[in-house]
Amino acid sequence: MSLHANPAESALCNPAYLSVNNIEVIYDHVILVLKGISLQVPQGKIVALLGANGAGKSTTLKAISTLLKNERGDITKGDITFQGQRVDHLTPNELVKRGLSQVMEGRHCFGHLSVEENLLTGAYTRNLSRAELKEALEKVYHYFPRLRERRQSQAGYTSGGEQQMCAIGRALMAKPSMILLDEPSMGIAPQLVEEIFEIVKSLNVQENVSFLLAEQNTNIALRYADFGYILENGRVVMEGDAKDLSSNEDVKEFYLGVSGAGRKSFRDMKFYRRRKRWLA
Amino acid sequence: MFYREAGQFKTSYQADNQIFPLRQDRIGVSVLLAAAFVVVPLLASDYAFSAIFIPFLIFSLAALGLNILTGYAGQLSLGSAAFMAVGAFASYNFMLRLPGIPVLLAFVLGGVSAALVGIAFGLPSLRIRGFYLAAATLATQFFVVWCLTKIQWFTNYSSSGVITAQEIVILGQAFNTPVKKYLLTLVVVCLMALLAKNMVRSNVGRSWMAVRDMDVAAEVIGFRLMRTKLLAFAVSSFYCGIAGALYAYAYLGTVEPEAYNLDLSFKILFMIIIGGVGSILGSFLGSAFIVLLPIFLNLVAHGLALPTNVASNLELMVFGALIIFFLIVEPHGLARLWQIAKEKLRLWPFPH
Amino acid sequence: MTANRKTGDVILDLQNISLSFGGVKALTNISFNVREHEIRAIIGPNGAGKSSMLNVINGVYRPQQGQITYRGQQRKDMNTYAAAKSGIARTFQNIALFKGMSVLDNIMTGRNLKMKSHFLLQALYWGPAQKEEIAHRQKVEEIIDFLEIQHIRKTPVGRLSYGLQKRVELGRALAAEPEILLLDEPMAGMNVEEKQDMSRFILDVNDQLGTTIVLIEHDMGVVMDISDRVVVLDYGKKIGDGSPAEVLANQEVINAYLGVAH
Amino acid sequence: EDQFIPILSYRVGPYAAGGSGFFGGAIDYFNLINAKGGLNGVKISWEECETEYNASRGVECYERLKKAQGGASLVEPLSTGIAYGVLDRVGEDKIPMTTLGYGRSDAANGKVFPYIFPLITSYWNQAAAMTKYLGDKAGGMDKLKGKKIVHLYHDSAFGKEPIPVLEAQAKQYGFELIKIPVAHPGNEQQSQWLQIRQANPDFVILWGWGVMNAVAIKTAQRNGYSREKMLGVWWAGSEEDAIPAGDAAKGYTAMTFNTPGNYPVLDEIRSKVYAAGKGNLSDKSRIGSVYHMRGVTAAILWSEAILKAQEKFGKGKLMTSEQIRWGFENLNVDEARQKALGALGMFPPVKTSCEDHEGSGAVKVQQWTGDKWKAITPNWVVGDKALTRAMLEESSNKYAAEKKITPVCLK
Amino acid sequence: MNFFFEVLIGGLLSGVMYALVALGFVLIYKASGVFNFAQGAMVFFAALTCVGLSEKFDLSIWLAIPLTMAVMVVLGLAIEKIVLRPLVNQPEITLFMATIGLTFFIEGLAQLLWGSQPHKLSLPIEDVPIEFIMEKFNILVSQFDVIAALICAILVTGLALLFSKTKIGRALRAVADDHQAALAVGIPLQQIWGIVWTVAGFVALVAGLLWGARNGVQFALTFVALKALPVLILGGFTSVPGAIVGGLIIGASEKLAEVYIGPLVGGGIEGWFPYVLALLFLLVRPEGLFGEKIIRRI
Ligand SMILES: Nc1ncnc2c1ncn2[C@@H]1O[C@H](COP(=O)(O)OP(=O)(O)OP(=O)(O)O)[C@@H](O)[C@H]1O
Ligand SMILES: Nc1ncnc2c1ncn2[C@@H]1O[C@H](COP(=O)(O)OP(=O)(O)OP(=O)(O)O)[C@@H](O)[C@H]1O
Ligand SMILES: [Mg+2]
Ligand SMILES: [Mg+2]
Repeated sequence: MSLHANPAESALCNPAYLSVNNIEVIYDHVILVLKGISLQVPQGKIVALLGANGAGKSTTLKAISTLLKNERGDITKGDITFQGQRVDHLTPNELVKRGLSQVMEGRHCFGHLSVEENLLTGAYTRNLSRAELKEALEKVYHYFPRLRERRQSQAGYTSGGEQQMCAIGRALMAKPSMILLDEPSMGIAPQLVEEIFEIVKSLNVQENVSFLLAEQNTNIALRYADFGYILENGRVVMEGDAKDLSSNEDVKEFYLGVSGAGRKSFRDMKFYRRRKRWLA
Repeated sequence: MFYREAGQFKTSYQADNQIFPLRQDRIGVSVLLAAAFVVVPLLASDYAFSAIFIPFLIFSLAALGLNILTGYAGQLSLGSAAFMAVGAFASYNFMLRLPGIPVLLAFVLGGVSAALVGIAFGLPSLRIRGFYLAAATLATQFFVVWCLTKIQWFTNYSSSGVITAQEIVILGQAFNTPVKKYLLTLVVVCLMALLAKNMVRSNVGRSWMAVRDMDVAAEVIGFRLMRTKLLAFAVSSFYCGIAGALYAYAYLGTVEPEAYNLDLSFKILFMIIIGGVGSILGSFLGSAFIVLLPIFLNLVAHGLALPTNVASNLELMVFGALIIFFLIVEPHGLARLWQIAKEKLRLWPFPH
Repeated sequence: MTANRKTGDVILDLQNISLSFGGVKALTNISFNVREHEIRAIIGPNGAGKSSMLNVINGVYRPQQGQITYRGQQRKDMNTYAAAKSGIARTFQNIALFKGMSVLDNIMTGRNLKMKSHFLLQALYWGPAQKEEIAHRQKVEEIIDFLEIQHIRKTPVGRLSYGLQKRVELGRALAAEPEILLLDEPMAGMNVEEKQDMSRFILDVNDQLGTTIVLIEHDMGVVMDISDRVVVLDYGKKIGDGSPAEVLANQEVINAYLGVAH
Repeated sequence: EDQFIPILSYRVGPYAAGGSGFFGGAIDYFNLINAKGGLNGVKISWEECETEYNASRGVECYERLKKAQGGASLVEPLSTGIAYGVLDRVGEDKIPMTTLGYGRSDAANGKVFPYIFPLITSYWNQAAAMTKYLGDKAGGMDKLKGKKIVHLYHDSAFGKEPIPVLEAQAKQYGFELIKIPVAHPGNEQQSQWLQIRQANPDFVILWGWGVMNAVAIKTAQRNGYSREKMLGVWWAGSEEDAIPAGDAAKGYTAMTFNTPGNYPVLDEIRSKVYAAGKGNLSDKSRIGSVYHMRGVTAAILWSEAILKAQEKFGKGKLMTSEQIRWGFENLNVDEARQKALGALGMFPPVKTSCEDHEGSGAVKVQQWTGDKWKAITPNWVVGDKALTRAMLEESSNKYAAEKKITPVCLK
Repeated sequence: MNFFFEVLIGGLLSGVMYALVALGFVLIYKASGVFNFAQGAMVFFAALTCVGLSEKFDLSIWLAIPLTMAVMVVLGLAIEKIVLRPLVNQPEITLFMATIGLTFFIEGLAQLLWGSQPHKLSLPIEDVPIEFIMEKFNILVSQFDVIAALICAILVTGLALLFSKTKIGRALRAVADDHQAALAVGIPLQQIWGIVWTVAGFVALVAGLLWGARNGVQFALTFVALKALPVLILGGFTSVPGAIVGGLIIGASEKLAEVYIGPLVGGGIEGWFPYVLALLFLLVRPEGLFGEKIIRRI
């Protein structure tokens, strides 16, 4: 189902910066997880990837950043291009050098390194002088003041949200031109969630950074995104402009939690919901 | 298409909890057991029994023991040979000092002695983890062998420090031919494998795996770390102890404490890693691999008619390279490879 | 409020709890209580000490100061095993499942305290041991059905997506049929639809089994809708405690946590 | 139709140097025999199997080869562990096993161990020979009184084996025996040598193995202990033990049951085997090295046993392993026979019987000159054989009782 | 009393030799979380190659050493490419096992190339007592050991600086914590591992030369790894200074125990004593003296 034309086409002025073409992913040689996914991220746009638990969002992101190999996953079909070049054979390090960074799901901070050291590793690919490094650090601390307070603590001992901030901050240190964000809002306090998305927006607007974000907080994701894809069971079941998506009835009901009558209280859901599945 | 579960519905949890829920597996295992108990004794040569099948079974048992500790309970140990030694020397002394004791009882007592030693050396595992523990278990290895050489009582003051296993007599039957020894070993190993399987599919097994995967969480859920870990050490050492006794009684006959050296510990560790950590089947596959591969390589090297010292070194290199190769192909061991093969068969002829 | 659910007496009472790690003060002189059968939410900004609070309640952390009264019993700190034994179960913020085990086995571990047969019997898998195993399996299957994870029953949890793992973890805690259920961000990484299910589910457990629930959650919608009382932490200090509406109106809470009004 | 001899060799691992020398020597001699037309026309065939000095691999090799090519004539694993592993089996399979200079000392009693032949010297006789030599060196056995002798040994059954003999002799001759064990593998011996330095003994018996020997020599040097006063067991008396110690080894003495030097048989091996490109050692300069010569010696004794058997059971025929066992039990390689073989004085004369499967017990003492070994006792040294005989009887009878064997000579 | 000091000093200096080997382990563990069982084999390989080159081609040892280093670089890079790269993100035990496979391979290769004969290795450092100490205090201190200790000190300082002060050091530690995340931030795992294994090869060469000069260059050099393990766990797997402190403690206490306790129990306790000592110590500090605390949090 397509609410709109392909986003890359819909924004002709923006050629696809990142493009995933009909990829199929198999874990462990037998478990087929992605069954032909195609998506585009135009330069300077924010694209949201939505879908239920286990739909394949994280897998898609890992396929792009080529981290999949190390989890015994293989791309068996299709290809991925970034800045017009095939990238599926590159190492993650080369991708970061080209400007594509990923924030992994589940934080993955370096537990034994301090928060600040964690951030510094983020700048590994950039050869920065001491002053530049400091400046970059300052910027992250500006975004996340909490991190400044905890800079000397070993990351392994910080709270869940602090680790999440640390992971995001670390990716920002690489000064990427494109960021893959896997559930950035997870475990983050509400006002900070807004802030994180503000950061995303401002990086997007001011520094022309493109984003592909997998997010469960559909509400806010669609508020900030330009385009959206909805995944289910390893397939794209719906795609289109964020605005169009958020006004779609199904999306509204199943992803935004608003049905015709507006937002319902969680307590008032008297029955388990009939799940809408686009795919049988 | 041959390997399908389609049409095999489980109508009770009991049926679903079976060791081999699939009919094909059940048939396969029955065939295998029939072969092991009937066909092999009829057909195999003495060489096959005493150089391949018996050591294979004994090593499988030891690997099973180590797998319980390392694979299921997550405590990496480099001291399995020491527990085997305890089992062997204890059985020997029970036989020697309690005349008339049934040999199987002596084995069990040997196993129990090993279990007690296991508990003693397992105590540090409450605090020490991972490779620290692994390196620390070397203390067991060296200490036990040292004791057995130092304290001559254990070897009945034999001048050369070796013990000679007494004859195995069960119910008036002397187990003195390779076939008989093989059958005895086979029965013991099958029984113990069954017990092991039962343990790992019930609460004990789950407690071990829980401790392995995340001990803090296991504690929060209500498993008692100390009990769980020590039980794992005890059961594992018991298995190793029995294997050690069989190693002396059904395999070598005359052994010195040195026979249970670090190399043997490592060998058993290889078995479980190659075979599959945390898999009963893996213990058997790994043991087969480690027992058979060198023989196979030796034969191949012979076929190539290389100069012998070149051949010997090449064998070693190929052995090492193959270990690495298998790890790369499947880090979870041969057992997982087998499982994946089965899953593929299930889908066959469709690729996914 | 649902008819058959009555908030009872205080079941768990924490007095002047202080906890610090080196220089970091995670909790400073906090007192609060939980009543039987209620849903008690803990909210607060990141690093406020919410998870530490739960860790104190079930004995993972030992507070330097303070007193815990659980069901009339006073003590300085809890012990994890004792806590589990006396009916406290929980889920964790950073998933703490047993990665190598299947979903079914993971949930079965939740019932370990209810399994009584001796390990030798288990080794024989015979008689009472087998019966027990199957009886518990039945219970666990109910939970699995409930969580809609039948299709992954035999999958090792390490292979599941984040959200599915969260569900399994809840299943494991539920399997213990606890008196108090501590939930640390159970709905992180779920979409609205899934959150609705989860809320319904928590309410049901609370309703039908009378389980007391302590819940940490960042989704204010959920917190406001389903909790009876809310405690707000900030920088290890308590800055608010009361009904959702009261807390929502508290200016300090708005400043520290909510930011833009909700 | 060849006389088959399995070779359970080890050419990798820590003891590879010894293994390749020994088995290389044996194979060289086989080739020599075959080049010269065999044993009364019967050629020798052999097959090698790598044991890695590991008991269970050794057992596998034994089992694999015992029935190969018409059946094994004899075995020799050159490894204590493997020897134990096949000890019971050779009895059942009726295949004679030689353990040249190692293994159970009490196996020399052929009534209890009919299939085991610890030829030339057992550990006990060697230990007795050591004290004899040290006594001679001190100027007579009575001069040993009040002397201090350190027994520095590999802390294993192997190293402890001579202790009963040494202790008995210490009592008898009144010297003080200080026992200092070295934990396997013995690559660090500072503490032992500090103890030795403090005790300042008159002699140090080095009952070592593998790397332990070179380290002992080196550490002796750094602690200023004279290498001349060190006397090694034959496992500590090869080039492989002295060379790695470098200059420190100069003057070091050790036991051997081969007199170092060149012999016609070695020349023959050079000219008939190596010249034909059939030599087993990749490095020709190792011909005549301690291990190589020991391998040649072993092969000579094996073929002598086969010849002896042929004498009784039919010249030029293929011998069964039981017949060869008889040959081993009735060996008589005296000097005349050695001379005929081109090996006069290369090893002590060997004469076996049912009661004495060892057949000699004589050894020599050699000294490292810096690049080679040189014999320093002109005659073969024999220790107190009465003592060792008594111990041997006692120990083997205990074994027989334990195993419920009635000691009896096989025919 | 003199004797006590002699034993103590001898022990401390032996400990330095152990530390030298332990250092190679620490290096690789700290940088990749791999417990490199092949370190002993690498020591053997390096020493044998060096001696083999110099004997076969009649080179001076000073020429053979850089040549050997080149070989070690090739070896290190090959290990990274063939063994480690495909095993990124695998459980520790798998990587550990792979290094055991590597051990067999390297041992076979070394003996295939250079034969199984032991060799002597003479470094221009004499292994004799330092005279003036001998005269003045009647305590025996080997000149060789002192120089070895110096070399070890230099290595330790260098490596400690590398880890704590440089960007690479930080990256190494990051890799040890989490392979996937390290890749995600753009740390080039391949290069890093190549570097680390090369440096470990260098450390192995140094250890091989010093140990080879003491023991002769022979297969038994692989056993020095067994001496290094207790040092490693006592000092902490992840600490460079820990290796040296652990070495000193193990060396000294092992010698003192052998001399003073050994005779009471029949001696030969050096085989297990260090392990038991380390074990007892671990009961107090489960991550060794200076090891990084194992983070166990939920
Ligand atoms: N390493 C793996 N091996 C096997 N299967 C896997 C593996 N990782 C993920 N899967 C499976 O792939 C599917 C997609 O997982 P993925 O993590 O991409 O989902 P997701 O959309 O990110 O879900 P969530 O919202 O819960 O994070 C799931 O069904 C999961 O079970
Ligand atoms: N084991 C520990 N060692 C050191 N510091 C700790 C430890 N546990 C928690 N802390 C610190 O205590 C503070 C409170 O942490 P806690 O995990 O309780 O926060 P939280 O309220 O759960 O935050 P979040 O919403 O981000 O999960 C944090 O600053 C954290 O860094
Ligand atoms: Mg995901
Ligand atoms: Mg938290």
